[in-house]
Amino acid sequence: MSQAHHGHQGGHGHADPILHPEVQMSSGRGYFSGFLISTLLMLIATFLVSSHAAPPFGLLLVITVCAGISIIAQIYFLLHIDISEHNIWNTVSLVAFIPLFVLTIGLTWWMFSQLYLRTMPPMPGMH
Amino acid sequence: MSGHASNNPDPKTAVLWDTEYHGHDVISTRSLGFFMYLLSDGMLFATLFAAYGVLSYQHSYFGGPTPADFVKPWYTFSQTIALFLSVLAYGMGMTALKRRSRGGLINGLLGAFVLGALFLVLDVHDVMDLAAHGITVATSGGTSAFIILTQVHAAHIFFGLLWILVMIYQVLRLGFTTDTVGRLLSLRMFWHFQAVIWVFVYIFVYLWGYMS
Amino acid sequence: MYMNKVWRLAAPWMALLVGLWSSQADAGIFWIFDPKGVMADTNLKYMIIDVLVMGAIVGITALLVVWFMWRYHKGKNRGSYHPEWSHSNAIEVVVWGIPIVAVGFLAYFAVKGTFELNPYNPTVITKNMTPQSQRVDVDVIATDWQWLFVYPQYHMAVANELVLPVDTPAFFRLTSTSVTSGFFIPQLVGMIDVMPGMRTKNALYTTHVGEYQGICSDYAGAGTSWMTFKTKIVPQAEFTQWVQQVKASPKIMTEASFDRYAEPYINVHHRVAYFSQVPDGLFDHVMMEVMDGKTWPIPPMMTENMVAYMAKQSAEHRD
Amino acid sequence: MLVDLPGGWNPLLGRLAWSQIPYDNPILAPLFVAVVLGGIAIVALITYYGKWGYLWKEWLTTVDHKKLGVMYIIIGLVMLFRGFVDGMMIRTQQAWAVGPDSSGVFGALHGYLTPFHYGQVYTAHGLIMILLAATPLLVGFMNIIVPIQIGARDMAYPYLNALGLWITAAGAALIMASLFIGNFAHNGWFGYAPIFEIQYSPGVGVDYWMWTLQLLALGTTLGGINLLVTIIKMRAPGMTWFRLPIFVWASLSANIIALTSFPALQVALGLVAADRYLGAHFFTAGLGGNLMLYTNLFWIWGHPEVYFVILPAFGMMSEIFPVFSEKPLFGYITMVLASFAIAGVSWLVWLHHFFTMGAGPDVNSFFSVATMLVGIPTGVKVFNWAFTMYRGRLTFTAAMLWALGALFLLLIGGLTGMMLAIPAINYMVHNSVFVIAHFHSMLLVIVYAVFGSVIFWFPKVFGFKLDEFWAKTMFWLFTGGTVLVFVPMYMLGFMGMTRRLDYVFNTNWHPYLLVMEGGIVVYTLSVFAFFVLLYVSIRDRVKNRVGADAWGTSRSLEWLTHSPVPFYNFAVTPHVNARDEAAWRRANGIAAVQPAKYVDIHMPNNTPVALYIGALTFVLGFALTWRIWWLCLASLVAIIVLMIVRSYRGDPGYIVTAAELERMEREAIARERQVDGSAGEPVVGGAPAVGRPAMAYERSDLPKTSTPPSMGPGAHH
Repeated sequence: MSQAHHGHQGGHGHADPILHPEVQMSSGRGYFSGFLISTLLMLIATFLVSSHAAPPFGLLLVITVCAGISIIAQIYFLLHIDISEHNIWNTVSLVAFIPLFVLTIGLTWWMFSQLYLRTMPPMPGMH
Repeated sequence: MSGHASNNPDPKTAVLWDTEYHGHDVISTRSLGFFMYLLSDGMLFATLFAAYGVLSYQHSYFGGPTPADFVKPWYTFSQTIALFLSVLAYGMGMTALKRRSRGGLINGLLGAFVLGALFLVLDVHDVMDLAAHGITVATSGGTSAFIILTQVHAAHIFFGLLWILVMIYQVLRLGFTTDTVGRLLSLRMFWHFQAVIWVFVYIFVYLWGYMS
Repeated sequence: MYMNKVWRLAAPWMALLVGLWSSQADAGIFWIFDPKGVMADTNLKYMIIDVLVMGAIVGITALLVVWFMWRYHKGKNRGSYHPEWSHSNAIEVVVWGIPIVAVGFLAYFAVKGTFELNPYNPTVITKNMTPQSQRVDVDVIATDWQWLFVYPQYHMAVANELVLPVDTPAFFRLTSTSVTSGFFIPQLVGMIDVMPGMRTKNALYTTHVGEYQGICSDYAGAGTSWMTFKTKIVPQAEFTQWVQQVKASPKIMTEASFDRYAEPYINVHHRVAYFSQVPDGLFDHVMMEVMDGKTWPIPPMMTENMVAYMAKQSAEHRD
Repeated sequence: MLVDLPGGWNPLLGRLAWSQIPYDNPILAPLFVAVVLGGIAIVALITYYGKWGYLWKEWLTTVDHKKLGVMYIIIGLVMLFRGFVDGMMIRTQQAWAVGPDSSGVFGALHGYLTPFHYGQVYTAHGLIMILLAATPLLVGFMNIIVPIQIGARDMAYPYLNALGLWITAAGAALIMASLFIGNFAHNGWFGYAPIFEIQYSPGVGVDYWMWTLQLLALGTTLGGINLLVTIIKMRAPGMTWFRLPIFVWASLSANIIALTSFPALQVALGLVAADRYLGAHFFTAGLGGNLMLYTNLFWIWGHPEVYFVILPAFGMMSEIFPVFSEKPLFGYITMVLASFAIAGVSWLVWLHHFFTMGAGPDVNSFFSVATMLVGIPTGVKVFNWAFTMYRGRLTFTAAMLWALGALFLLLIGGLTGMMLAIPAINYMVHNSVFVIAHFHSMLLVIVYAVFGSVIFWFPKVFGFKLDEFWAKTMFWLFTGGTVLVFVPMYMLGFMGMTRRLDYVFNTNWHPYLLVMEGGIVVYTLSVFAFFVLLYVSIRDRVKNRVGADAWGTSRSLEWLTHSPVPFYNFAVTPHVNARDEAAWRRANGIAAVQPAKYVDIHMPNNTPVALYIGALTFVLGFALTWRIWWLCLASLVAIIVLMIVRSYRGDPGYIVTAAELERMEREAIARERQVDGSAGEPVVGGAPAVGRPAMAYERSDLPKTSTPPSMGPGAHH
C-alpha cells in the first residue's frame, strides 16, 4: 500500500475504520425490533408450553413456527443478512449452508427412525 | 470454435498491470472469514442437534428421567431474556461505535458482559441442580445428548464473555483502529449468532423436551 | 526406447498375474462368482448387470483416451491441431447424456435389488413361501470373538458352527454382546451388521449341499480373524440326525454359563461346542442385558502388553 | 464425573508411566533408537552448517503462503512415507500369516505382528494416508498455487495460514509420539462403535487417535476458511469468476466441503471424548446410547472428506492436461458445474458406507441412487479431459504421464464405485478387500495427481525442473506397484476375503498375497527412484533452470511471474484479460511486457506465535491423551493468553518500497534471460489502469519501515 495514494481514497479515506459500511449498518431500531420480536415469540411459546394450552401436536407446530419467525427476525435484524453489496457474500454462504443443516439433521433423523423401527422391537420389560 | 477468445480485449490497448490496485478491504475480508467460521460453527450445532434427535427417543433415556421431568420452562425463559438483553446491549454498543462514542461502546460491552454472565450463572446453576438430582451425562444416552448440547452452547457464551473483556481492554488502550473495529464487528456476529442458536436450543431442546 | 524397457520389465509380472488368474479361475475359489444360495445368486445377477453397463462405458472411454493419445501425439502428425478448440454443444450433450442415461438405468436395478435382498424380508426367498412352509430359525449371538447359533425350535445351541438343512429357508436374528461385528457367508448370503443392543435379521435359502465358509466381516477387535465358522448345508435326514447328536451333548447353556462363555476369547484352534439345552429367550435376554448397560470388557493387559497377553492366551488354550 | 480407569493414574503424570514405553517390543525399540539417532544427526548437521537462524527466519516463523505450502507438502510427503511403511507392514503380515500352519515370531500367533499391534498399524496407515498425507499435500498445493493463480499477494489471513500449518504439524507429531509412548488405536481409522469405548479399548490408543484427528480437523478448517475468503476477496482486477483457473474452482468447491463437513467430525470425536472421559452414553450399546450414531456422524464428514481430497486432484489434472495438450481445457463451464455438482451430492451419500447397518430398503435405496448420481459429473470430467486431448498436440512429459495414470485409475475406481453404490452388490463386497482396492484406486488418483503436480509446479516454486528421466522411471515403477498390489486385491475381493485380517485362514488366497508383496517391493523401488529424482534434480539445478513460463505451453496466471516466485508474488498486480492469461499474452506476443512503474507494496511480518500455538496444541493433545489435567489446563490457558497477546499487538506489516521492488525485479529478469530465451527483451508497456474506484479501508496503521526477507523458497538452492 503506497503512501502516495492517500489522495485517491476520497472523502472516506482508509484511515477511518468507523466509516466502514459494516460499522455504519448498525441500527439501534433494528436491534430493538429483533429483540422485541424474538422475546415476544419466546414468551408466547413458553406460556403455551407451560400451560399445556393446546394438544401436543398443534403445540409443537405453533412453537416451531415461533422459532422460525424469531430466527428469521434475528438473522435479518441482528446478523444483517440481506442482499446489500457489503453483505452479499455472507448471505450467499448462509444460503449455501442452510440445505446442509437440513440434510444433516433430516436424513439422520429419517435413517435412524427406520433403523429403530427394525432393530429395536418392543420387548417385554421395556418401558 | 474459438471459445472465449472473442471476449478478450485488444492486446495492443489492454491493461496488463494495475499499479492502482491497492489490495483488499481488510475489514470486510476479516468479517467474511469470521462469518464462515460461524457457519461452520452452525454446522457443529446442526450435528449436535442430529445427535440429540437420534438420542431423544423414549428408550434413549432408558427408564431414567426425561426432559419432561427436569426442564423448567420459566427458569430457562429467564435465561433467554438475559441472553437476548445481552445481545441487545451489544447492539447498542455498536450503534455507539457508529457515533464514535467510546463511552457508549464500553457501556454496551459491559452491559453485554454482565447479562451474558447472568445467563451463564443461571445455566451453571441449572446443571448443578440436575447433578444434585443425579442427572448427569452418565445417566443415559438421552441426558448425555441433552447436557452436552446445552453445555456446548454455554461454552460458546463463556468464550464470548472472555472476548468481550479483551475487547473492552483493547478499545480502552488502542482506540478505534482497523483491527479493533474489525474485531468488534466479528464479536458482534459471534454474539448475535449465539442468540440465533439459543432459539433453536430453547425451542427444540428445552420446550420440545418438556412436552415429550 | 524407454517404453520398450518399461514393457520388458513389466511383462513377466503381467504374465504371472494372468497365469494366476487362469490357473485358478475354475477352481471355485472366487466365492462371489460361485454363489450357492438364492441370496448370493441375486447379488451376482446385479453385479453382472452393473458391470456390463459400466464396463461398456468405461471400456469405450479408455479406448477413446488411448486413441487420442496415439493420434494427437506431438510430432507424429497423425491428427490435426486446433489450438483454440475447447467447446462443442454436441459433445457436451453426449458427455452429460451418457452418464445420466446409464445412472438412470442402473438406479432402477439398484432400487429393485435393494427390495429383493432386504435382509428383513428378502422377497427372493419369501415370495415362494406360504405361512405353512417349513423354516429354520437361528438366533445368532456374536461375542468377543465367537459365534453362538441358537436353534430356538430345538432349544439347543452350537458355538462356531452353523448347520442347516438344504431346500429349507433359514431366518436369522442377530445381535452381539460387546462390539459390532458382521455376519457373512460369501457363497450363501451377503453381509449384515451384528450390533450389541440391536437386532438385525437376515435369511438364506439354498439347494446346494456342501460346506461353506462363514466370516466375521466387521473388525471386532483382536480376535476377528479367528472368528470364522463353517456353514454346513446338509440333507434333511442328516440334519435331523445332527440335531439328535447335539441334543445328546452333555454341555448345556444357562444364562449364567453364557456370561462366562461371552468373555473375550480368541478362538485360535477353532473350537466347536454343542449345547444340548438353552433357556428360551436367551437372545432377548442378552439383548436386554446389553441395553441395560452390561459389557464384557477387554482385559487391559491385552492392549497394554500384547506380547505377554498372547503368551498367556496360548498357554491357556494349548489344547 | 470422570470415568474410572483400569490401571494407574497419578496427578502429576496422569496415566503416563515407564511401563508405557514399549522398550520390550522387538519392532518399536530399534526403530526408536534409529529415530533418536537420526534426530540427533539432523540437529548436529543444522548446527554444524549454522542454519538455525535461516531455519527460524525463513521457515519456522514465516507467513509466506508459498513456504507454508512447501512445508505442508513436506509434511505430506514424510507422512506418505510413514503411511507407506505401515502399508508394507500390513502386506508383509498378510503374506506371511496364511493358514493355521503359518509361523509366528515375536510372540505373534501368526506372522510377526500380534493381533492388537496389527490393528494399530492399519489404523495408523488409514489415518495417516487420508489426513496426514493426502490432505496436507493438497492443502499445500492449494496454498501455493491459488493465490498466485488469482494474482494475490498472499492469502487473506497469512497468520491464520501459519497457524493451520503448525496445528497440522502438531497432529502429525502426536501420531508419531504414539509410536514410542503408549500405543495407538486399533479400531480402524474411522473407528467402530462401541469398540473405542473404554471397556473395549482401555489404553490410550483411542485417545491418541481422537486428539490427532481433532487437531487435524481444526487445522484444516482454518485453512479452508482462509482459502475461501482468499478466492472470494483477493482476486486481481479483471479476474472475473469465469476467468478463474480451473484449479481455483476446484479448490473453492473442495474448501466449501471442508468448511461444512469438518465440524461433523469434531462433534463425532468430541462425543467419543465425552463417552471416554465423562462416562456419557452417546455410542455405548447400553443405557440409551446408539453406536451407529457414531458411524453416521463420522461419515457425514467422512464422505465429503473423500471429495475434499479428490476435487483438488481433479483440478490439478485439469491444469496439467491443457498445458501438455497445447490447447484450452475442453468444456470449462461444464467442469465448474461438475465440481460443484460433486460437492453438492457429496452431502447426500454418506450412508453408503454402512448399507449393511440394516436401516431398511427405503433408506438404502435413497442413498444408493444418490451415490450413483456422483457418477454423472465425474463421468463428465473424464470425458472433458479426453476431449481436451482431442485435436491437441500431446507431449508425454512425466507430469502428463502421472495425470494420465490418474485418469485411468479414475476409470477403474469409477467402475468399481458404481458396483459398490448398489446395495445388492454392496452386501457381498462391503468390508471386503474389494472395497479396499476400490478406494485405493480413488486415493491413488490423488497420489498420481499430486506427483504430477509436484513435477508440474516444482519449477514455478524452486526455479528449476525435476529430472524427466527419473520422474518417468518413478512413474513406471509406481504404476507397476499399483498393478501388482491392487489387481490381486480386486481378485481377492471376489474370493470373499474380508478386510483387516491379521491371520489369513484361507490358503487359496496365498499366491495373490505374495504377488501383492512383490508389488510392495516394486513400490519401494519407486520410493528410491523418488529420492534419486530429488538428488539428481538438485545436483543439476543450474542446468535445469527455467524462466517464468517453465513449460513453454503454460496457460494460467502463475506462469507470468518469475520462477522461483518472489515473496511478493507479483511486483505489480496483473490485470487479467483472458481466461488463460499466460497463454493469451504469449499468443499475442506480450508475455514479456513488464510494468511501466512500480509502487510501494505492503507485506505481513513473520511471527513465531503460530509456531508456539502449534506446539502448545501438541502439548494439549498429549496431556489430554494421558489425562494430565494440570498440563491440559496450563496449555489451554497458554494458548488463549498467546492469542490475546498477539491480537493486542496486531501486525502492521511492512512496506517494500518501489525502488527495492524495481531492483529485485531487474535481478530476476536478468537471471531468467540467462536461462530462458523465450523471455524476450523486457518491454515496458500496457495501457494504464484508469477509471476504477479506489479501494477503501486498507489498514489505518501502516508502518514506515522496510525489511524484506530473502527471495522465494527456491532462493537458497
